Amino acid sequence: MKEIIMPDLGPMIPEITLLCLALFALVVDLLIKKKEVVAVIGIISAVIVGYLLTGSSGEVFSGMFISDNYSLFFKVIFLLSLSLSILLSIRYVRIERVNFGEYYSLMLFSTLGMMIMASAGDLIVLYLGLELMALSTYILAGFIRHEVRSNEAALKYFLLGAFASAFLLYGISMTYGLTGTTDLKAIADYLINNNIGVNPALILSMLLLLVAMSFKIAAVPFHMWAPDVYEGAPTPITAFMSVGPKAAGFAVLGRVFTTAFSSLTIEWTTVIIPIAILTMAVGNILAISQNNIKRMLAYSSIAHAGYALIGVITGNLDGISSMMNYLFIYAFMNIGAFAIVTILKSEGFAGEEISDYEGLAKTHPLAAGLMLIFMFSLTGIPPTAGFIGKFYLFMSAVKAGYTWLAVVAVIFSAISAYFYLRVVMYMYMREPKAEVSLSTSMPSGIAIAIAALAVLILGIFPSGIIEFARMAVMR
Amino acid sequence: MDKYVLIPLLPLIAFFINIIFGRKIFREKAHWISTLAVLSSWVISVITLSEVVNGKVINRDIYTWIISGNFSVSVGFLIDQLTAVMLIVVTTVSSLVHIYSIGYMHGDKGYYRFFSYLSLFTFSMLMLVMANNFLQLYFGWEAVGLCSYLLIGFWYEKKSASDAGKKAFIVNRFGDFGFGLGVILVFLTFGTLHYAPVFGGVQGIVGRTINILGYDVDLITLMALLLFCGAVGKSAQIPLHVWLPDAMEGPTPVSALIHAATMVTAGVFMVARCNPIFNLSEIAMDVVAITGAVTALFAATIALVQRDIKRIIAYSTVSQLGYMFLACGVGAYSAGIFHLYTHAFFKALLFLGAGSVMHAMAGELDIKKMGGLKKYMPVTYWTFLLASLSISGVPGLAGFFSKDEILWRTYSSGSLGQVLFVLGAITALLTAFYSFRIIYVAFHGSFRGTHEQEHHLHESPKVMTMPLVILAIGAIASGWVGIPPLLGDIIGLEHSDRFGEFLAPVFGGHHPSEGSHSEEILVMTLSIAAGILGILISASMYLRKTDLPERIGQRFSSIYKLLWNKYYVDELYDFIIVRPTLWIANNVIVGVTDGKIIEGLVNGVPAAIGRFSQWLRRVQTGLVHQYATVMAIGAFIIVVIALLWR
Amino acid sequence: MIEKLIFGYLATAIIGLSILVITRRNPVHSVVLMLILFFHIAVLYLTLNAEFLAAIQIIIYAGAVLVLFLFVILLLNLKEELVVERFVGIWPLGLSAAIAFAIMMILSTTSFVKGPEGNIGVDIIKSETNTRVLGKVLFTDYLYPFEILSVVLLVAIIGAIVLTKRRLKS
Amino acid sequence: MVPLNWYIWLSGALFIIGMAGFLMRRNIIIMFISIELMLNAVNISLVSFGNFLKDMAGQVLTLFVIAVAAAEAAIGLGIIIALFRNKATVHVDEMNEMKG
Amino acid sequence: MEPGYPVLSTLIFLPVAGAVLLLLIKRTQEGLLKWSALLISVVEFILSMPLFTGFDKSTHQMQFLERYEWIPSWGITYHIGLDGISVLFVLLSTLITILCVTISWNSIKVKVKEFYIAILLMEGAMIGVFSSLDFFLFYIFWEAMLIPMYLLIGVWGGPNRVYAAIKFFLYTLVGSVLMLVGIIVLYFEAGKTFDILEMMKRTYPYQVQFWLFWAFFAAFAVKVPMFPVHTWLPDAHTEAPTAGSVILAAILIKMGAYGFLRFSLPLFPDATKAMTVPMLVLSVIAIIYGAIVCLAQTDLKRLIAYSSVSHMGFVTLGIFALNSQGIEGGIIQMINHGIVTGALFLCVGIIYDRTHSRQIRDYGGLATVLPVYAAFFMVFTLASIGLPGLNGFIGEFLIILGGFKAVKWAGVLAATGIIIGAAYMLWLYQRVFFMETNEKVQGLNDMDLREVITLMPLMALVLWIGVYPNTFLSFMHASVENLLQRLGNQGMQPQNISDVLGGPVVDLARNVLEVIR
Repeated sequence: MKEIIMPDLGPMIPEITLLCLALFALVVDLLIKKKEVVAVIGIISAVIVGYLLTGSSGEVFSGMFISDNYSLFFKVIFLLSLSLSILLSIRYVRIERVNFGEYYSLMLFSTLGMMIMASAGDLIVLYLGLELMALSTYILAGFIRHEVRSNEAALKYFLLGAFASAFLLYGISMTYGLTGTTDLKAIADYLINNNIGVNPALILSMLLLLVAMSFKIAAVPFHMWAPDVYEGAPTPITAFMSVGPKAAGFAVLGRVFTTAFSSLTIEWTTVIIPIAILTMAVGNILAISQNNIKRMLAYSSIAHAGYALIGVITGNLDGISSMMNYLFIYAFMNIGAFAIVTILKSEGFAGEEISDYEGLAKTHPLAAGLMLIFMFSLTGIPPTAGFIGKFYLFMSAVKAGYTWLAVVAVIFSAISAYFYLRVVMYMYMREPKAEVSLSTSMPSGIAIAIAALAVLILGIFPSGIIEFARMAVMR
Repeated sequence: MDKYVLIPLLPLIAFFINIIFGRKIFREKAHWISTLAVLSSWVISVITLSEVVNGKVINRDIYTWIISGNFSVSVGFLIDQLTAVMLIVVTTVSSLVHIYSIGYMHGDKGYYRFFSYLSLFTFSMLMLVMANNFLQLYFGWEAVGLCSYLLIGFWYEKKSASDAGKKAFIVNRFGDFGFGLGVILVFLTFGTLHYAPVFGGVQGIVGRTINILGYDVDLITLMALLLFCGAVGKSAQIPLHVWLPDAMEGPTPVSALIHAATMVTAGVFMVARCNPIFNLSEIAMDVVAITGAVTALFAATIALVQRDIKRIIAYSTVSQLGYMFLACGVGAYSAGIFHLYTHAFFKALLFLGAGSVMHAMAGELDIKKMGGLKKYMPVTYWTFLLASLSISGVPGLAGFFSKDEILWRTYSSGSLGQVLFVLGAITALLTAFYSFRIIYVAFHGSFRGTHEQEHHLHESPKVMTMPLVILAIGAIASGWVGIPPLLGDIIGLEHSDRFGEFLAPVFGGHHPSEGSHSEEILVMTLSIAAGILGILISASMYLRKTDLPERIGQRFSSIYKLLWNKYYVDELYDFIIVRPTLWIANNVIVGVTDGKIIEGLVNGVPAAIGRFSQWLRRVQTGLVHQYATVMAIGAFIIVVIALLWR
Repeated sequence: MIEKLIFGYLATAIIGLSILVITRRNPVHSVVLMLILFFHIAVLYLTLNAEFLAAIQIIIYAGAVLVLFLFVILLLNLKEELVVERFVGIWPLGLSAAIAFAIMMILSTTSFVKGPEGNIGVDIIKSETNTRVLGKVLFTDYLYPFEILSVVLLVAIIGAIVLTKRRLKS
Repeated sequence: MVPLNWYIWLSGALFIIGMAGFLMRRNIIIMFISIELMLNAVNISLVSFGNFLKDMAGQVLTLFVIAVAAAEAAIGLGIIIALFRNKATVHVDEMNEMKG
Repeated sequence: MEPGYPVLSTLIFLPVAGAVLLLLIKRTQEGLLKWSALLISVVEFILSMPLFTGFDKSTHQMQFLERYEWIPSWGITYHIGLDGISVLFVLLSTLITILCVTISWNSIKVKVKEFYIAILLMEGAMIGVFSSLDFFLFYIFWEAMLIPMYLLIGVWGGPNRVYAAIKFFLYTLVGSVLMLVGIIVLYFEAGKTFDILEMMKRTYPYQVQFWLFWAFFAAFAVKVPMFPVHTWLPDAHTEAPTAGSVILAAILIKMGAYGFLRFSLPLFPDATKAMTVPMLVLSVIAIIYGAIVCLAQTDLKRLIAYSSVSHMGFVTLGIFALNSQGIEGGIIQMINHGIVTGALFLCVGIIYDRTHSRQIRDYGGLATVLPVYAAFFMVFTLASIGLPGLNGFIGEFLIILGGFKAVKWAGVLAATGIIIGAAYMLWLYQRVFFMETNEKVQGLNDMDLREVITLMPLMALVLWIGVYPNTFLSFMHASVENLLQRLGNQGMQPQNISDVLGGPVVDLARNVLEVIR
């Protein structure tokens, strides 16, 4: 009988805490009528976990769980998106009459899944984290059960997600067969030592993993679920989904491809380059003709995944850190934009058409002004944070010799100005058609304020976040 | 600061005061400040003249205007003999016109404006003649153009007036285009724009060439011709003469001052000023002479048939300016300037006389509708007659001396000169003819206008006739400073051609005419004969056989029409410049290049992206199977790419 | 040789059954065929020294998942299914995608190279039984994923409840 | 001894069949079943790899896959039921309210 | 000489702080909003005076320097300073802003608060652009300016404002983003620094220079705007509110030419010299093309907008003449154009407030109805057509001189622009102010005191620069000489016709081939 040594769980404390708090939230939900309490627990959880993150680093379970700066950075993004989304939800779920406590605990579970993904040092853990995240999000997407669009969103997300995870599994299984292990570092070691880089089976399995991750980050051509799901899902969940799972996908992409498959860098960059270009192209071009703002933002988030992929393409640490920096900034501006979409929703008024924004600057100047900031940030116009994000990406692209790719990206980002400005144009340059009442609340106000301030402050003083992102990739 | 600065400065101050306060404060008294300013300038000019006569030449920089790299140019004054003459001409005529205008413009609602413009003009013209460098000359050049523009279009409500002003400015710009390039060429050649070093150094560049469009062109010739472009524009020579007749839309005092006596002679002044450059280029000199002679004849022929009193005088001006250029072109600069000087008096007189007539006729210009004015306005008649005699070259009057000198100097300048002399003589005949045509048609015979007009006829007030009288004195006597030595000997004058001698330092020494006395007498006789003959023909046609002009007109109707329509030059320009430019602007640029090509691209690319976007939307069918299929195909393709790439 | 025959039978049955599963008009038939298919896969697992998994395959898939499917099918009342079109309009495209994928997989897996061998050979499994070995590994090396799995299942429970059970608040 | 590649091809074949089913069938239940087929294909390969590599990880992973598949089934069927309440259809191609 | 406070930072951030202040004022208190905006802009102008008085004209070194660490990991600093090329633009910006505030006093009736906030933010960004000595900082300001300008055009503009605003934004953005990539490439070429002064200490391989020159060209040419990327300008100018047009004309489009001077010339001297002929060709086309197209315009603002294309053609011509007359002429012409075209737009704004028409045919005989206005307009018209004694002449003359010196045909062709310039401006003036009084303008009030005060400073500058330009030219001598030294020679040698006709195309083709190879 082998002696079983209890591993040191220190680095995992944030995850364990989050799990406990999620369970606690579930229990509280049973006992308390006022579901806002659950929301508060959710936010407190995010704060506590965020606090706990600072002290945690190390590997547990023989490298299956890796808590390093890299994962830490992503976990901060997850927790940010979690807490901001919860803040947005409080009023929204009441309006949609789905004010259940499970909503918040599912968000916590989903975040837990993301954190597990970001820390995964093993393909099995990765798969399970991904499923945990995905299953929670499927439910959340379909949370408004009486709304057929929500059901449809959930169904589409679910079917395609399951399809994609089949690809993932097949890739994992092939990788396992080829390398005899599922541990990322072991895979890397094996590949480097045995020099089987050009084996078609290996490339197949690697690319099947890429397919699954591309699905999560909604990269073309695996993006098609995103607009439909984003449109149908409850808006705060859309905000959550457009940031959290996407960032988790990138976290995994960054770790798996730069660790396990680092010997195949040329092969996977060859593939990701067209994916990135297509993603930018399709996202930006399709966003132009959208009339539903959620759908427009969905395409925009597709396009942003394309930009972020540039960081991955460079294949070096600088690139990865620029990608992370971008996602961090993207989290704020995208959730900020969705936040405005959320507060435009009120009983009996969807507020999802871009035309609903007509004259918003006249009726609600503050909301319009904030939306303006988010739109310009998404376009990448200084002095907003979006510019810093793009700038860093382009810098790392140029540094890695992909100047032409940077040119392509800037041209698409110029195209993107068209549809972002369209929103601004509706708000500022049209007369209000109908009286739009905002369903503002303190929590959503806080969320928007945080997002807006972050967008501006990170735009003007980006030093801290850049340093953070650089530190995160130091190994 | 010395007193010379005050010469231009006083009118400038008057301009500012009048333009700012005139409308609200001075109103009907706006003339005071302007007239006083110009009279003061006149006084200082006279003092200056006396100084210059005593041999003082002033060349002084006031301040540095523009510095850029090695380019540096000042505002400064060069007061030499030539300038002194011009100062007197300008301030004298200007003063008289100011005084005349007090009566003529009385009651006009733009009274203050008129006087401020006059002051501005006086300032500009003085700056022009006093300049000691090319750029300041250019400044004055353009500034007088501006005043001309403002004053021609003074009655801006009339479309024809505002059209004429605009036309004057733009046509002048064509000349200035060349002039400006000439100035630049001067700078690039000499590294300075000051007269003294340029004229001093011009000998050093003889024979240098410059490459233009692959041809080597003589530098001096090019420079001279470019400068002459400006003169052609300003002095209304062919082919840029078209603006001057139209400029008669302006108030008549303006025509007298600007379009007869001073501004239009700026071209002559400039050519004379630049004589060191012109002298070194045969070609340029010939061009100047030919342009002058041809213009003289050309304009005179048009003047034969015109009926608008001011237009006739305007064409006469063009013609006389041609004489001046002819003189310059044959190297007789002092003769040119002499004619400029005498012409200022008699031509200003003619215009002011015409103005007086218009004043009486309530703005009527058609001489066919006048007649017999002699008895209604005697002062006007007699002064007008004197001016006409003077311009016709009747011996003893100012015009005779200057014109005779030009003709003689032309004749004696060589074979080309003899050809040009013939043109000049014919012009002299024609000049006398059309000048007296006005006298006979307008002042003799019986009145042909309406009854109302007849009732209204009166002699002009003193303030208007007084300048006429003064100018008439000038028209008679101003020539006496330049009596040809030939005649001087006869009447026993020691310094006969004092004018030429006075200007000699400027024009590189006094060149007494070459050629024999007998030839000179012949030329003089011819010129007198031409003048007398012209008067006689005119008299016979318009006093005795009054139906003859009609008959001739019918007999040679095509020629008559050609002349009546001024050789269709305006129409020609309209056809080859104005219309094509507007056509290009409207149809090519707005219609095609900007409208279709550039904007087509600018709007087309986004529109294409938009259409592509709409098309691409249809791919997103909302169908899960399709999404999954795309995923599968995508996965297939990326694997294929990765496998085949190696 | 006998192994190959058994494999041959199993493979033929699995492929044949699976094609039948996806082509049957009646979903109930599909599910039943699927059940048979699962049994065959379980047998295949047995040939691969995975007795525990074979059992799990039956218990979970056949016992739980397929029952759930059947339950849902019956709940949804699928009579119309027997008359309407089985395939989507773009099925040829889907089929070609699948075929292309198949060709690609065949081509790329021909060069498959087995990874390094581990130390838990057939002999160990035979001596310790599959279940024990699996259990040991599962609860030592794979404890962490196992715990995650428990959360996944919890989420599934919550999800199923949230999505189906509770009535709306008024 | 059966060669490893046979298992791989079997697994691949099953994966492709499952994929074809998913891409072709309108019925949501069958699509769901197709996904299960794909997962089973993966399981076959995992188990065979485990066997050939003398490693338990393959089997462990299979176990996880089966469990997750069950969880997916629960959620998936829950979604189907929730949808069916609002829109009585099981044909996925009729669910295209959101598109473009 | 330098004042004891960080004058440039104050100038950049005072308007921004002012905008924040306005944010706090209730939107109903329009009077307070306007007066605060005016006060801020006037204080700003007063605070900018030390730049005028304290500038050391004897050196080309940057002055009023400030330098703080900003993003150390990218080597980005907050580095600002002025030299003789940029100082005048800062002063012009502070002046123009005041005028924009006063001219909008009564004409802006909706979203007053946002309007003045936008104007003030514009001002801060404009000054930032001209004083940045760090490329990153420069780009931030450069792009940040687009936001308020987009709103100015789109919110308070004319009937077709939305189209114009988007066109403006996208046009300039497309150009700018290419420059962004260029900046990044330059960053690595220069050894990881964004500091412009550091960058200028190096020389770059020709191929790098070549591509970067075109990348920067994309941004600057659009902004100038050079032919053929000028078509945003008529729309933007026409549709923008008066203040917007004024800022656009006076400051914003100067940034393109400023960019050439500040970056393209000193950083890529070899590429600049190689590209001179194409640049001159484009400039000459802009001059003549822009002038001719004015003849076809029926809209007041559109005409003036197209005239800007022509005038800015002079500026680029001067700059690419690469000699001191050309460049100094270019700079002074930029200032002049800012003053004159700014003033013309102010004038159009004044009349537009009364008639709400921009169509030329709706006017006529204004000189009778509004004599004071007519006088102002006349002076600015004359300045625009380059009458000596007014400011336009100084610039145009120096540019033509410089152009002629560099390449004869360029000077000659540019001079033709002056003829057409006189034609369209005088024709415009005739149609608007002369002839019979149009009944639509009958009985309008002449300019009031506020409007007169708005125009007076520009009028004074028109005369000042026309009569004594050395006040302004003297600022730039040292810097321009230094720039020319950096370019390595005193301008181009005269070229003959074969170079001219085939030259640009052949040069371009040759370079492209070379670079590709």
